Amino acid sequence: MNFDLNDMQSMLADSIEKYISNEYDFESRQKYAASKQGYSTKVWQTFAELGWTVVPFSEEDGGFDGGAIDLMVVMERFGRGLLVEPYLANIVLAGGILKRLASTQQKERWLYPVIAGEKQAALAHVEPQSRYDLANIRCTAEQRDDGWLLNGAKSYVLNARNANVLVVAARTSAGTSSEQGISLFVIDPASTGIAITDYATVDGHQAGDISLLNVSAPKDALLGEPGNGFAALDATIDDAILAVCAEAVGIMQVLTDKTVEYSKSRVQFGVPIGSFQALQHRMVDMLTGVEQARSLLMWATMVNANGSEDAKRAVSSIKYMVGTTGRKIGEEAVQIHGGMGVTWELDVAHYFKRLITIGQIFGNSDWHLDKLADCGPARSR
Amino acid sequence: MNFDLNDMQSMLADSIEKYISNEYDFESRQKYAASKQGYSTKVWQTFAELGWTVVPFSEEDGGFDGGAIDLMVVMERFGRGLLVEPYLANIVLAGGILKRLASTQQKERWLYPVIAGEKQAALAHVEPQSRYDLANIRCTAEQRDDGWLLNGAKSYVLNARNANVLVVAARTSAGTSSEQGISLFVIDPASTGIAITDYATVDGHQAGDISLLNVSAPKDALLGEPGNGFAALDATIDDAILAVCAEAVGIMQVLTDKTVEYSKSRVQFGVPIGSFQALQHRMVDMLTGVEQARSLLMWATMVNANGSEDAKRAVSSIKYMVGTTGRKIGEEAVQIHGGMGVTWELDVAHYFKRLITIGQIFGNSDWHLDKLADCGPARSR
Amino acid sequence: MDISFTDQELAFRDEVRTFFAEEIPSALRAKLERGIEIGKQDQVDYQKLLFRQGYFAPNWPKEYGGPGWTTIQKYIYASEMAAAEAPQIIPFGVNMVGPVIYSFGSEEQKKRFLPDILESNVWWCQGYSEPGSGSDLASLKTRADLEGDHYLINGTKTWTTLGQYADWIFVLARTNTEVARRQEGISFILIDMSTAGISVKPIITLDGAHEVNEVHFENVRVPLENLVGDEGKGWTYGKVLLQHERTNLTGVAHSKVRLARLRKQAGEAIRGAEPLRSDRNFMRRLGAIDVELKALEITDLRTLAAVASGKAPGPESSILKIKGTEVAQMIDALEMEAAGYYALPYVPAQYQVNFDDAARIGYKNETLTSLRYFNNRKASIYGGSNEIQKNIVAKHVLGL
Amino acid sequence: MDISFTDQELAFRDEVRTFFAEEIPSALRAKLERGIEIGKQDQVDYQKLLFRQGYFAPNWPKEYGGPGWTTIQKYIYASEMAAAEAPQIIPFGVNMVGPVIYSFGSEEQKKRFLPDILESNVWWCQGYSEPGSGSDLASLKTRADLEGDHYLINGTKTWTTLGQYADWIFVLARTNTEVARRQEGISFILIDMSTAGISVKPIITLDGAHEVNEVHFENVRVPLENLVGDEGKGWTYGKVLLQHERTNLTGVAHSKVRLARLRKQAGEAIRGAEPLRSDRNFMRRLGAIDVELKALEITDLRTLAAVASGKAPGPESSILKIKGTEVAQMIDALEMEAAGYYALPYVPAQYQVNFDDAARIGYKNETLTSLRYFNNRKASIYGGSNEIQKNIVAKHVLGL
Repeated sequence: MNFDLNDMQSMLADSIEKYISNEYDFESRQKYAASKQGYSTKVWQTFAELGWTVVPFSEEDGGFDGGAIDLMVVMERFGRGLLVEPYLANIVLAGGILKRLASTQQKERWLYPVIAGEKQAALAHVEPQSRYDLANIRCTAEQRDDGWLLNGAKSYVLNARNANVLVVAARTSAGTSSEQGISLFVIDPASTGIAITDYATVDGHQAGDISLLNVSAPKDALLGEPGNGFAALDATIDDAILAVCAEAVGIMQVLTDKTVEYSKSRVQFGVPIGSFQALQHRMVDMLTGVEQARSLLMWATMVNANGSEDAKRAVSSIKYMVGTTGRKIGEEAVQIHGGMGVTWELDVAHYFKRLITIGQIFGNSDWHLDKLADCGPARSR
Repeated sequence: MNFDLNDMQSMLADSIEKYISNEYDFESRQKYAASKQGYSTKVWQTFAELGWTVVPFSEEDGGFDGGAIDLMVVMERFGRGLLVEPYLANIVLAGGILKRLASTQQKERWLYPVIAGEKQAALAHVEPQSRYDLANIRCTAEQRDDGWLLNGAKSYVLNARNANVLVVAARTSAGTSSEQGISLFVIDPASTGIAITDYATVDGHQAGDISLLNVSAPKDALLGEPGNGFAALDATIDDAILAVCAEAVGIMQVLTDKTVEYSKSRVQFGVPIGSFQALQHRMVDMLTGVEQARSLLMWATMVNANGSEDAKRAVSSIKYMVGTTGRKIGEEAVQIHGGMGVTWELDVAHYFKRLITIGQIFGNSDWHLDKLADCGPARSR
Repeated sequence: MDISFTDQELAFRDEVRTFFAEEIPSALRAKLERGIEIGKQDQVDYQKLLFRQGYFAPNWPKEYGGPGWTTIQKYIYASEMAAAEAPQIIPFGVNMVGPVIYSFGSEEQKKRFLPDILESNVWWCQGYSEPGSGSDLASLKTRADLEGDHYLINGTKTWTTLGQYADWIFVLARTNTEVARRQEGISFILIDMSTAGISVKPIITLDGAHEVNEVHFENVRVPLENLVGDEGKGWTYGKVLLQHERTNLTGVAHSKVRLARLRKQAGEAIRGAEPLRSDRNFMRRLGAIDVELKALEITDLRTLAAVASGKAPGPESSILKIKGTEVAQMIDALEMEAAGYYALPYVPAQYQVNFDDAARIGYKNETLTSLRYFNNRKASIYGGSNEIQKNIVAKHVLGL
Repeated sequence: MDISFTDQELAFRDEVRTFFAEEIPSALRAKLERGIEIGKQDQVDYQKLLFRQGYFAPNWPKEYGGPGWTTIQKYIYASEMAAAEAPQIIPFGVNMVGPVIYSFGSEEQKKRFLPDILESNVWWCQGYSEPGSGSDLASLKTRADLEGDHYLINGTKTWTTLGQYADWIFVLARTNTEVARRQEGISFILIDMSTAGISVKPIITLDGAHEVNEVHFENVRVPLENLVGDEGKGWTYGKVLLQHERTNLTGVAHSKVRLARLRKQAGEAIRGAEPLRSDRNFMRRLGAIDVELKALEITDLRTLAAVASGKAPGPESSILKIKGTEVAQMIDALEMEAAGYYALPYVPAQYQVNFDDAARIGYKNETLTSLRYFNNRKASIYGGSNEIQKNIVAKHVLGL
């Protein structure tokens, strides 16, 4: 039993930390977030060059067989640096579907350019009515002689603005909320019939709503077998939950550290506010929250990587904790920073917004606590 | 709009406060609680003499038309004094059923002696399997030529030990959990077939489990019409909830006051612990909790007295708050009293136990929050 | 014990209710419904409308133009305004500097300033907090040095709400630095914002809004006649002003409207989704907030009844501030959660005039929910943070 | 990163698990299952059984009779003991005074006291807290005045757990009152409980239990040879002792057993009632506690792994104590709520030997749930209250 990173993970962590510390300060982040694309192409190229984009892929796919823990290492550092680059959209979401379902040919055409940083990808699975239910998909794909005809609407498609590879979940059979009959397609967002309304998001990222009106796609747009796409979608979203939770833990750590530091320097009534016992105890609660969340993240990541029967429970556990403890830590960080904490100027506010956003996506705390209420007891340690 | 007591209520409050302060100190309370009966006959006689037992009854029943607010005044003072006398069992529970359903003859035989303090009464409505569901009644009453035959089991019958008037809820028709088919009977606990296992309760009160095996009761044991008893039972329990919540608010007030006082005198590290800011803020939260609970109690009592359509919502609201805020205040009081707070010797521990008990009876906070989730918005102010 | 209003009070309530239902111009109403930010002109026009109705200065004594309402009437008025979701009055003139001027100002100052405040001809802002002062207001550093017939003002004020619109500012500044207590030597001074040496710098809050500002004073010359009351007594006057700021702290009426709207919305199948009402967790949280809110409403009324019967509002009002902001922030979070993914798009343009409604993202104002949540984190910070309020209660109510 | 045990560790776990499954006498097991209080003789017999197995003093160095286990083995052992719901070891001898004696005592003291501790021949209790000292242990007032060849002890110790059974007590007492710091002049002294002048007064806790006592010393003569280590260094020794007390603070293994039992029980139709499992609120609260508990388990393991790799357990262990007691108290409350009305009867006789099981009130040990809830409020108070723990973390971890 050990909780240390292995050598490769340590190197990966160091290289990201160094990069952020040398090249990705808060001002750069704000500049990238405000840019037309919403991130820096140059930074993204560097990610690809440094090999960070291949982390969760198999050797076969050109990756280094990086497992769930490697991804956790990456995402936690991204959280600490508050990066806006579309790693989640490209690598975890679209990449997660493609690596699971795409044929060799499809991978060569769609996945590898994404990993190489040459193409930008997005996954469209949320729908206006679906809320957090992954199986609630109304978008349809009808089979035609020459391929597929897609119709429907998608919401909150991360990286929609930049995507030239669009992975779409659509229903090829069965009713609205069934896990059966869901298929995944990869299509060109420039296809006729696709309209994208893109927008910035409150956390400085970007996304878009997409409507598909009689969009034609060739036969080989289908990923995997028709009607059997749900398992891949579900597994991909579980990966994404663990990824954003790792990011969240990084953010919670930063918010706690910054709050403690601030409380030491901020003087009120002639003394640093960190000398007030009521605030001290609350900062201890923040620290406790971070440590608990980090522990649960490690467990959930390991359990998920092992394919344990506790995997689902683990994913919902950490997401619930990030949604509750995370929000609490974010709110406390802002509160203890006082007036400064609610200004755009201070990084704390932006860490807070990203943390709240993470709580809100892929199922909020209520959603996951409900899943936990249905779980049996944990089996494994 | 005013939140003051009227003259009669003020007099009532004063007389109870004076009585408790002169005659009912904590040592007496402990002595009464530990006695065979579990209360003081002498004290109970005084209650009757001073007219406190007639408060919630109509003039017709020998009362002074005291309304819900009068009862609130009484119960809050009883809470502050931590009284163990069986007012709830006699006057609110058994008395509540009898005043609603009994005929003049039945009242003369059963109710008036109870109000006069000559007889002791109990209401048996909880069953081993019923938890908080009032309609979940399996105890049966079969009609015979010469009366009724009762069979079943009852739990947590307050004052079972002393009762010589036993009001029993039983099913005369329909299924297990229906509101239809419930009837109320008044029977002599000395009847053949009745076995009572009585016990002290953790809060220093007393109750009992009762089994009824082929218990014969005369025709006039039935209160009101057969099968239509639920409404009276439900209304009586609502009254009881308001009564124990008033008691709880009195207790919360005492616990907060005592904690604040203790924190001023208890010295640690050379200063009173009340000078520690973390404790100060928590005691402010306690005070806030008491004020909020008192407000809600006033509202619930008034709304209930007016027969407003918000009555059910109001009852569940205050019970939920007593179950949550009340527990929090109790736990904080004990925690801030430190080691002393967990000793039998200190009154604080006994206030705490009564407060927790109140949270646990007639539906806990989960139960009532669920009822609130089903309610529409409040209509009245 | 009686929770109902008298017949006269009910009649008054109906009058106010009718006013807000019928007299708010439809253009303004439309903006409010779409969540569109109210500009300066809209606000001034609205306040003038209230003035014409005699509704603008409820707290002012009759002799200065107030309506002479009872405490209960003032409560009813504020509740109805919030329940109608009408804009709030900008308080800096009418509720803050106005009372200081009529209480402590000279006859000349009263004549000069009060009518324009009543008629919303002059927009006032507040020069109170300073960078670094936070909840420790007495640590203020802005100086007003006497130079002949004027003061020379140097320093910086911050969190100046809507200062970008202001014609005048009232400022607490040090006229004497050699004092025993920090609260001494502070004076209350009125300054024309167009005076040379004043610059206003926007502060953007985390939701991207421009509500507050930093105001810099560099050798700003202010005539001595703009001093209110006695030199060095500004702290005392300022406390009166703060007390006015602390009235109506709970925001109960507004929270009730929001919760009722959320409850209604939870019953609707928005975009064809299953109504949120079927999510019992959501409904239970809503129910739990409702309990706190109802209790707060009555706590507020109890304080009100005490004031109406002649008692001064004590430090207990700090409890109202704490609980009121806590409840409002719980509602913020619940609204955001109700919106799900639609809370996340950041499209401020949607809430500006002339935005094409067909292009709107989200149902109604869903994308405002997270912005409101973020913005309103300030509620537990400003006006004396909730921590400061707890200190006040601990000291002055509990005697700790 | 790897959460699993090695094969050797798993083999050790199986060995320990088998021991607890098979070797606990059935009479003792039956008492445990019925919630019957374990008396002195049961406890001594059980500890002797552990001793014979080599399981009694995991923390002791091999030279004094410890098993030489690794940190991980100690963790496994403690977890398995808790998971089997076996009685806990009474720590005052083996885990508290023992380490002080073998670390700081004379050779003669080691020979005289250690074997009897290992074999549970002598029952020790702790003379540490005093009335009024609370979390401020250094304020202790008990005096040990030098009189020729003995100390004269005067004072009162309190919260002396199971002192009613004790043969010996270890005491912190002042041997010098003229010191600069309150932590100086305190000595660590061993006292035979049968010495004249000692009286033990029960303290009954709010659940009616007699676990703790007040111990009075009136001119108690103690030979000088009973001083451990140097005079005046008792505070330092006492801190070592406290550190031992602070290991295994989370009680994770025990909490896991309880939560699993509660989950199982929630699926059963007890007394024909609808299973509690259908109450989603209950299941959600259970789920939420499970999340905290799982996180705590891993936090505990992370600390353990750090210790195993040679790092000293730092003030972070205060976090384990805080969170461990919070989680345990949440489970206490949930168990009580699961029992509904049946949590309320107070029938301590049910949990004494020879009670007629047919006359029992409540299913299994339901009526113990509220007593456990009440009793365990102490968990956040003793051993350094959670407030003190937070002070420690604030100072030593956060540097505040």
